Amino acid sequence: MSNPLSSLYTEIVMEHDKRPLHAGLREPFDAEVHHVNPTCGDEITLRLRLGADELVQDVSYEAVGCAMSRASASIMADLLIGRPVHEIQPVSDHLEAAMRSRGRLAGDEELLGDGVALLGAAKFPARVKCVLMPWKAYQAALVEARTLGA
Amino acid sequence: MSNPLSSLYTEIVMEHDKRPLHAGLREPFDAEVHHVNPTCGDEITLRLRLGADELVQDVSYEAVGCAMSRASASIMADLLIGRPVHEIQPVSDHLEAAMRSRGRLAGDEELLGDGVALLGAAKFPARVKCVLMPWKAYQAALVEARTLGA
Amino acid sequence: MSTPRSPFDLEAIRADFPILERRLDPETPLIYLDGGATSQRPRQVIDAEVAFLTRDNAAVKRGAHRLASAATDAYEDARETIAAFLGAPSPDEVVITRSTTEALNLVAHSLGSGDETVPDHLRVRAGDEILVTEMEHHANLVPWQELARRTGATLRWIPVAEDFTLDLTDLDSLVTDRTRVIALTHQSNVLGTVTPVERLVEAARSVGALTVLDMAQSAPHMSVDVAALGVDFAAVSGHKMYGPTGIGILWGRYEHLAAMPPFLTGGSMIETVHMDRSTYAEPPARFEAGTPPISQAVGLAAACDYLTALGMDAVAAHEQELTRRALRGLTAIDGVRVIGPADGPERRGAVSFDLAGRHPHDVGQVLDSLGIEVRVGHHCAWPLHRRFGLHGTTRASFSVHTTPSEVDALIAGVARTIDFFGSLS
Amino acid sequence: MSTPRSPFDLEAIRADFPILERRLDPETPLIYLDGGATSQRPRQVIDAEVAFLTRDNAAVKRGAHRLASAATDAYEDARETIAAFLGAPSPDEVVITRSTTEALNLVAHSLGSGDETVPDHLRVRAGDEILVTEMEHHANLVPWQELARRTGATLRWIPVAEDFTLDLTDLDSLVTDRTRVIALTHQSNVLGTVTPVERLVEAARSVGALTVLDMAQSAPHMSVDVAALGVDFAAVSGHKMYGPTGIGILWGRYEHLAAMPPFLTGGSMIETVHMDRSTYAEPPARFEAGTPPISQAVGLAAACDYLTALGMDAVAAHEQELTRRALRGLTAIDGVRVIGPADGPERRGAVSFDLAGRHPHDVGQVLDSLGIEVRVGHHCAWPLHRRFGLHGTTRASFSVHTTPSEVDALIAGVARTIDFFGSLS
Ligand SMILES: Cc1ncc(COP(=O)(O)O)c(C=O)c1O
Ligand SMILES: Cc1ncc(COP(=O)(O)O)c(C=O)c1O
Repeated sequence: MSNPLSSLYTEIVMEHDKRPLHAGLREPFDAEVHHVNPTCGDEITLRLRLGADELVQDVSYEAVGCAMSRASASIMADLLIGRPVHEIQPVSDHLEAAMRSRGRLAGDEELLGDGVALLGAAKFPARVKCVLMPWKAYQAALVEARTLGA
Repeated sequence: MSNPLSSLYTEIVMEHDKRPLHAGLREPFDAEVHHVNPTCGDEITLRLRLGADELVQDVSYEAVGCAMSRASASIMADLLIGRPVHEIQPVSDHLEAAMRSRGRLAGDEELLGDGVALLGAAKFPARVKCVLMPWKAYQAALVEARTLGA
Repeated sequence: MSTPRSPFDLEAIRADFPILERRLDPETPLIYLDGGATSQRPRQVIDAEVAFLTRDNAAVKRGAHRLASAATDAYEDARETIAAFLGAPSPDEVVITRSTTEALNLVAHSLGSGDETVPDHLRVRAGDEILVTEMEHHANLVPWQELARRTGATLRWIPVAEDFTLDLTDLDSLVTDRTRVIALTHQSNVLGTVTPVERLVEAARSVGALTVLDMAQSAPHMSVDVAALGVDFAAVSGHKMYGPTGIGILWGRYEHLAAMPPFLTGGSMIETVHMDRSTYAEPPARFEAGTPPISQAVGLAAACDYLTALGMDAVAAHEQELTRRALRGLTAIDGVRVIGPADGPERRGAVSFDLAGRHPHDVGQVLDSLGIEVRVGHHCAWPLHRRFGLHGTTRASFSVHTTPSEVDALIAGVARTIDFFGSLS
Repeated sequence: MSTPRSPFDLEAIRADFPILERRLDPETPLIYLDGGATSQRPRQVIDAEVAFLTRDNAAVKRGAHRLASAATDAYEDARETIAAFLGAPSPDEVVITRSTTEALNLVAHSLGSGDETVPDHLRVRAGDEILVTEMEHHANLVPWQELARRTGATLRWIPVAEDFTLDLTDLDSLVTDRTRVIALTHQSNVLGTVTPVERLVEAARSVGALTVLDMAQSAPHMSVDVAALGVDFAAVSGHKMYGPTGIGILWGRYEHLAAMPPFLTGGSMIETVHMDRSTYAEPPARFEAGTPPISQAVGLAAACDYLTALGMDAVAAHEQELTRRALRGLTAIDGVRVIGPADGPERRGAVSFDLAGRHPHDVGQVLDSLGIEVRVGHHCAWPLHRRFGLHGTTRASFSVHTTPSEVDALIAGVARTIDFFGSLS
């Protein structure tokens, strides 16, 4: 098996794929979004619950997708829950930048935690979308929650 | 001026272009048709009058077009008038075959009369239509006259 | 038992396709098993287009100069070659479009033009029914959904049976006096199933409905004859039959085309134009608005010539043999579920499969690392996948240049994929 | 006074165009003055397409394998290059179509979809007005006639004045509260007139109408910037700007595209598909149904790069100089009537003329015998010709590879044509 492949399907990715954290749809929630990747048919339904001072109280989800996208959802949920929104933005920005860098930008483990394990996908343009899809869903849910809360 | 050009604009063609025979629209007529060449905007309105035993009593026309198409209309009208339809068909068929032969089929002067002067156009695919347009109009008028007469 | 020698000189054929020399990385030669998405081009097709461009290129049908005549001849000769390849009785029945997709949209839009001067059998109106199948590519489904929406007609569909063929049990109730159109694929791009066209043509005729056949996947792989098939319209794409992208064909019976209103409008499809009104040219010009894909027509004709020289029956036999080999190898692997009929005469070369629920993206990724290029996902046939409870499949499709050992590599690759993910969990 | 040295290395440019070495017959070199109909292709464009086909060819946006990624990158990179060339603020505003004709049909059909969920300003309905001009190419006239017919809207037009420019005298009454769309050409393909786009954009904005600009003849000949022009939509054709046939571009403001229903439907433009309904992707994908012209996009990007390297201002200056030379020479000939404005900044390079009532076919024939390839007829602008009492004209159009001596040959050729027919009568 060639090297880039094992950089993609790392142990951490496979572990999250198999035993995804925080999976399932839970109540209560402030916003729910449904995203589809029309090319591959992957789907994610994501619910966001915000507390006082925009603290993420819960992120729950149901995801149909490849190992990369399922692992990404699991790692994301674990990163988000219990943190204030303003702390999350830099993480999200950094992940997106690293994913779109075609492997030129090394990931910052402080920011990304387990998320660095996803960066192998940055060298596979077709897979970048898979990793970013849960994050897009979170961003959309945040916009919606804020609109409803306003 | 190169040779093929003078084979196209023969003296006979230029003469018919300048002083077209039987031109103008006359009464009485059995059928009138209007044909357009959409590529160049050329037009012909043609009237046909048939007598007993399908004798062509009159062909009258108004043509907008290049020298080749105007000469063709003039020569055609002169060939048709006073002859029975069944005698004309071989002339028409022969002209079309010669025109579409790219110059490989020599024209039969017995059949075509002045029409042989048009055959230079057979070597210019874009001009074949110009020469055949009046004939197509005659054929359409004949179909119409027969339908009305029936 | 010795396998019969292929009438194909596979080595010579492979030498015609420059891209096959490419390596994906220094260690990985290309095994292209995605001809179902788009085919590769033989040198003959590329050369024909380049020769045209460097010698005869000009606008067609509009010019009187020699270059324009040469270009027009090349374009119209291409139409004749394509007509002959498809079995069209006349080149005037061959409309050059952008793709299968545009060809099918053309028919759907023209039938729904709302023009009241058009004969009834060429109009779809409120209350009418359009019948499709559950195995259609989106290109032969969504335009009919849109036609139904615009006109108030009803869309119905023939279901797919468990054995991956059309389920014709209820055909008699699906085809009614209100059915105006039956649109179906000739060969499923997912299942490899060849549909019973004759049976459906018969059903359509019995109620005066039109038949529209999507031949995007059949024309490159078997001998086709639109006249013999008895359909009213048929569509193909250049890029799936070794020709260029940017060109497709709509074939239609002349008497239909002659009575149908245009779809795209503009230059070259008109008879006369005034500021407030226009009249339209005869077919096929009526349906070819604007400057057509000229060099692409020349390229597609070269592709037809290439296939004709190989012989479509030989092409079909070669690909049937590969399909059989793939089915045999894949079904022998534990965890592989082939989504398509078992081997048989109506079973052709698109071999799609599910791998123990493993997401096709992941399967494709491992195969790609081995140089094996297959397609993953729903292959623009989402309802068909839903029918079988799947989000997607992995599909291998075969071409004239595919070798038995490439098929063996696929089989071995699938086995390794299972091992790979097994070892990780 | 010495003429300023052209910044163009004309000899080097000519060497880029293989077809210019062609001879029409052993004695007659090619003088191609028909770039207005279709341009020739530089080696760089042909090579880019061939390189793509022999290295990266695959279906775009659908595959996960490396070849598909390479093809998708090439396709999307091409979109970026084209966007930059046209001054589009974002590549997402660039829809890859089949041609200018299809791009304009797309807008006309989408505005007339009848979909009631679409915002009012993007819908044309009964009672609304569509404004065009009397100098439009059929491609920017007939689709609007058809839209008017389908919807019950009224088509109105800005007349052309005796001096061959738009007659804006009655503009205030032509643009009304009911005007939904103003569609106009940027540069007339017959007259060479450049239209006052800013003035019309202003008029459109004052009543909330959309502007649709046909840039088929401007984009290859001057620096264009869709954002600066202030229009809402713009269309170009690849084959008129040294790129391939089979590809065109629709540029549209993103907020419009995002609110508009699709035109062609099928694969790659969907979000989800069920048997009975579908939802659609975001622009530009929403408007790119089916397999797009992939290698043609690569070729068109190469054409943009080629023009950018020459510099569009230098291209414009070169062609202005040729136009001036042609106008000077032709107007000096007795019996020549130029159909187009006198020299000036808003007068560009299509030089059409009437030759003492002599049919343009005959004029073109004599010029062709001299190797001079010009276009004859109504140039798909029939109403414009009727306006000036003409059935057709002879048109010379200039390209980056046209030389002053080729223009001189045209002038001499026209003089000889007069002599030729004079000697025969
Ligand atoms: C001004 C103008 N608009 C539109 C078109 C149509 O372009 P196409 O035939 O490439 O669609 C042309 C060229 O024929 C043109 O000159
Ligand atoms: C069965 C079938 N129909 C239609 C199409 C659409 O073809 P195109 O994308 O060339 O328009 C395809 C290919 O994608 C196909 O496989």
